[in-house]
Amino acid sequence: MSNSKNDNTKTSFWDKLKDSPSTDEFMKGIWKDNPVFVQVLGMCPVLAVTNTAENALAMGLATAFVLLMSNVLVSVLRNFIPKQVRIASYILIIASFVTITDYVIQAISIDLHKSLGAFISLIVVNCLILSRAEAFASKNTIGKSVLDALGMGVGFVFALLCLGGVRELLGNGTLFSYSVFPEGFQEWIIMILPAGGFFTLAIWLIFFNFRNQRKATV
Amino acid sequence: MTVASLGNIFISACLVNNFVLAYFLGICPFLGVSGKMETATKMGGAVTFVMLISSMCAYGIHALLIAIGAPFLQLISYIVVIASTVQLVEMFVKKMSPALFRALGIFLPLITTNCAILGLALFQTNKGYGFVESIVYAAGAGAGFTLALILIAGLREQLEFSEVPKVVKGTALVLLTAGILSLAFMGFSGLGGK
Amino acid sequence: MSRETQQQNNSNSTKMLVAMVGIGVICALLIVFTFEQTLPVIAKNKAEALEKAIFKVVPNASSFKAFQWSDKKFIEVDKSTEGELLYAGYNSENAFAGLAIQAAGQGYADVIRILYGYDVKSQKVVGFYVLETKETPGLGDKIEKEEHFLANFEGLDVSLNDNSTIKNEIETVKQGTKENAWEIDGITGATISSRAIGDILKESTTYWMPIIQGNKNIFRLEE
Amino acid sequence: MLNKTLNINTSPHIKMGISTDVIMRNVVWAMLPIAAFAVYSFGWSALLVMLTTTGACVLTEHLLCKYSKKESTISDWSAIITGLLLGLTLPPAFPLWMAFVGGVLAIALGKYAFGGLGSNVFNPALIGRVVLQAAFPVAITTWTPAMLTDRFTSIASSTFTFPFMTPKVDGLTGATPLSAFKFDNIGTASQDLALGMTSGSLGETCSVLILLGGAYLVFRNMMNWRIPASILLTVFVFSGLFYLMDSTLYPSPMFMLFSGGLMLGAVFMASDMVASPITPIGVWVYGFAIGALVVVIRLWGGQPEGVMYAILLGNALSPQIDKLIRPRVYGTTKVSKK
Repeated sequence: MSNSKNDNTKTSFWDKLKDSPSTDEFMKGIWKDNPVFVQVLGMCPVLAVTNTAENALAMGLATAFVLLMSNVLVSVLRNFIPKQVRIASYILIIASFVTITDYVIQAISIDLHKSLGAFISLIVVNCLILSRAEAFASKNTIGKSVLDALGMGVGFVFALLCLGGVRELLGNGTLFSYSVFPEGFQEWIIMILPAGGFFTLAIWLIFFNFRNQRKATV
Repeated sequence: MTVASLGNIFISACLVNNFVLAYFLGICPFLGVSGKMETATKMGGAVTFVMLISSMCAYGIHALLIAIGAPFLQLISYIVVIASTVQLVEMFVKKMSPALFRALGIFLPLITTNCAILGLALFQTNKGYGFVESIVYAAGAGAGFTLALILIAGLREQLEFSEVPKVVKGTALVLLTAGILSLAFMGFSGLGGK
Repeated sequence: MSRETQQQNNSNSTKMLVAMVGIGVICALLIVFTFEQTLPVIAKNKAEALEKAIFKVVPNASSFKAFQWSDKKFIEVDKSTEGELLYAGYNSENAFAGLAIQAAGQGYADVIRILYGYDVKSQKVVGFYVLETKETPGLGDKIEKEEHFLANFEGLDVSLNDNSTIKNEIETVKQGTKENAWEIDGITGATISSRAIGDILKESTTYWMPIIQGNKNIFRLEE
Repeated sequence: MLNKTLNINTSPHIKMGISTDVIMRNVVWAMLPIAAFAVYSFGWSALLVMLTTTGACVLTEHLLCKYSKKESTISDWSAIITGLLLGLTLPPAFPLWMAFVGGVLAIALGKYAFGGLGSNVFNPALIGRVVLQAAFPVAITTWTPAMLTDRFTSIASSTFTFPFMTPKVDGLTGATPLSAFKFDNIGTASQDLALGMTSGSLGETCSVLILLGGAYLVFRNMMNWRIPASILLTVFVFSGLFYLMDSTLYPSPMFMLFSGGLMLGAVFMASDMVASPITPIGVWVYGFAIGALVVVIRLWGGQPEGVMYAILLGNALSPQIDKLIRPRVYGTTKVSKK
């Protein structure tokens, strides 16, 4: 950056940030390799608890926390775990963090725990977490694994919010429980029903397909 | 615990609160292996089988954990039991019927991370079901899972050669179909109430 | 698994064991630590939630005791006991204010669990609170919100005959056609759910009311 | 040149002696008397609802064809059928904006997403209806009584509800015969049922006209008579059995046949050629499944009416039925014997 002129310092800084591998590690999860919209992983929680934005956010954060912690631990122990028992160890680690998350959420709010129900425990079988542990954290340094987990986690939260926001907005006329529309707004109850989950995700996927195709043709 | 109440548990798990269409459990295999009828049927059978076994195990474990006062081990022991059940079933099937093993081969390991199995174990614990009720619940959930899978597979096979718009093709189309099926299954709600 | 990794692992089966045990120990420590730390908070949260629900259905209550029906008599138990409990609410002067009773039954989608208040003296249901429901959002969940429906439970008649049976069983009627004190004014558009509530209450009151009226003295505080 | 048959390239391949648009046009003719009766018994609101759904369907079809750079397919009349059918399943005072949404979704979701006419695995009109039912359950179960005196002088205020707003219900609302039976155990005279003197959705009240329309299509070899026949027969036999067992608890088979959307569904919706099985035996199985589901949902389900769900489930089952019952000679015509 030192040899760059003053007027384009900023651009080159951004360029550098953009080109730096660590940013790439982080950003890929949010957009290019978004776990939900691109990789279509971890569908159960994505659909089941996104009937309100609040639930979606809580679920996203819980998943991101488990993802981050298990990525860190897997990465730390990557040279210690023999290959043969690696999947079993990953599951053990993930299950432990999920149990921890479950108790922490109960301690924070019983109501939140009630509305998320058994789906907190089901984070264990979220393919996203196991696949990150297996595909990334077991082969990379702690720093990189943290970045990867953060990126994927943020991407996951983002995707859940996209779904939960739309569903709550249309289905209940609110966003994070704040009324958004004027009095007398007709709620589209289908959006908070299971079918609405399927449809909303389908529409987001169609939107992403549409974008990609437009890009490809341009 | 009457025959009628067991029937209600079955209907509820199979139709009214279908694991795939109402609880979104087991969506990954639902999206993955529902392209062909044949694989869908086999996957359904395998899942139902593992569900029945792990449901019984989960009942025992829950009782044991309550007895020794360690509820915090519930999740870990469930997942370990499910993983080892799958492993055992795999070994058993391999020995007893190699033909069946070849047919189910790739699906069995997948079942470990099928949330429907763990979900079943957790739900039956939360609902406080007894041993017989748990088995009926597992049978209903398995039947419902298989039903949803087979229905989708048939529709997907039929859609294979149609001119589906490019933007909809793939996962989005399966999700749309699943959404419509989920709406159609709403017709069952209220069944098995009284 | 490739051949070289297998060889590597065969020579290292102790390493495998050590690794699994090591991970197990780390995980166990983490879980037990969290469990110990959060247990009191969770217990406190749960107790508060229960207390809130009880105070909601028993008017004027400011403290409560838990009772269990066993061996044909009520015995006082710890508040966090699992199982079928009755809660007796007491007002600020420590006088008996009413009972809170749990009940459950099949709704439209899944089991509905409710807590209702019972005034022993006037023999009426005096409060109502939904503990758990998976009823259709926007429709069935009106049983928690609809004001005219909740107004039913400000004084629902469940008084007994001399022979200790309910005089008039609770019945849910169409919205706007409630005539008698034992009828529940239903909800248009949530017919099934509002009827389910009526049935749950009917079943529970038919069972409990004679028992409670026969043993009501136990709930009074010993002066 | 506009009359060329559609480019159908999915199974089932239906070979007809007659081109698609001629059949479609005749289906519309068969439905027109029902629509006319709906206007007669429910007034201008009914007309507006049907015009809106039809308009929405045709417009959506046109725009989607334009978007995917295909020749517009509105001239084959199928979008009109979908729109009119959807309109016939809605209550009279249904807000027009919701009807519009239903029409758009019926075509976009029920037809276009699956690849257009010939590939729609579900009946598009039913998809529009079932989505509306799930989205606006209150509005879609608010029924106006038939033959109100002011039906041609005033229009229900809910009809012109501002888009995205909740309709305000004023004036009279009635219960359909089915919900009256289910929730309050009140029967309806069978004469009223057959002639359509009851409240209900636009096209479901007058069974006589529906049967006449169906008979016309069967007579002209444009519909598979087995589908409505098998459904109605199953419902009649099943509900008859229960009626014989306990006539106080279960409704009479005639009531089951003539109430609700059963007639309309059996004649005009379940008979959708693409979404039903091909073989004659398959069709009987399909009809039996739908009929049985209707009885089960009506008698023991949570909702008074189950025809819509039963037909959708039947549509979903039809690939399975086709698979299990192989056609003896694959590809023979199923309707016309020419």
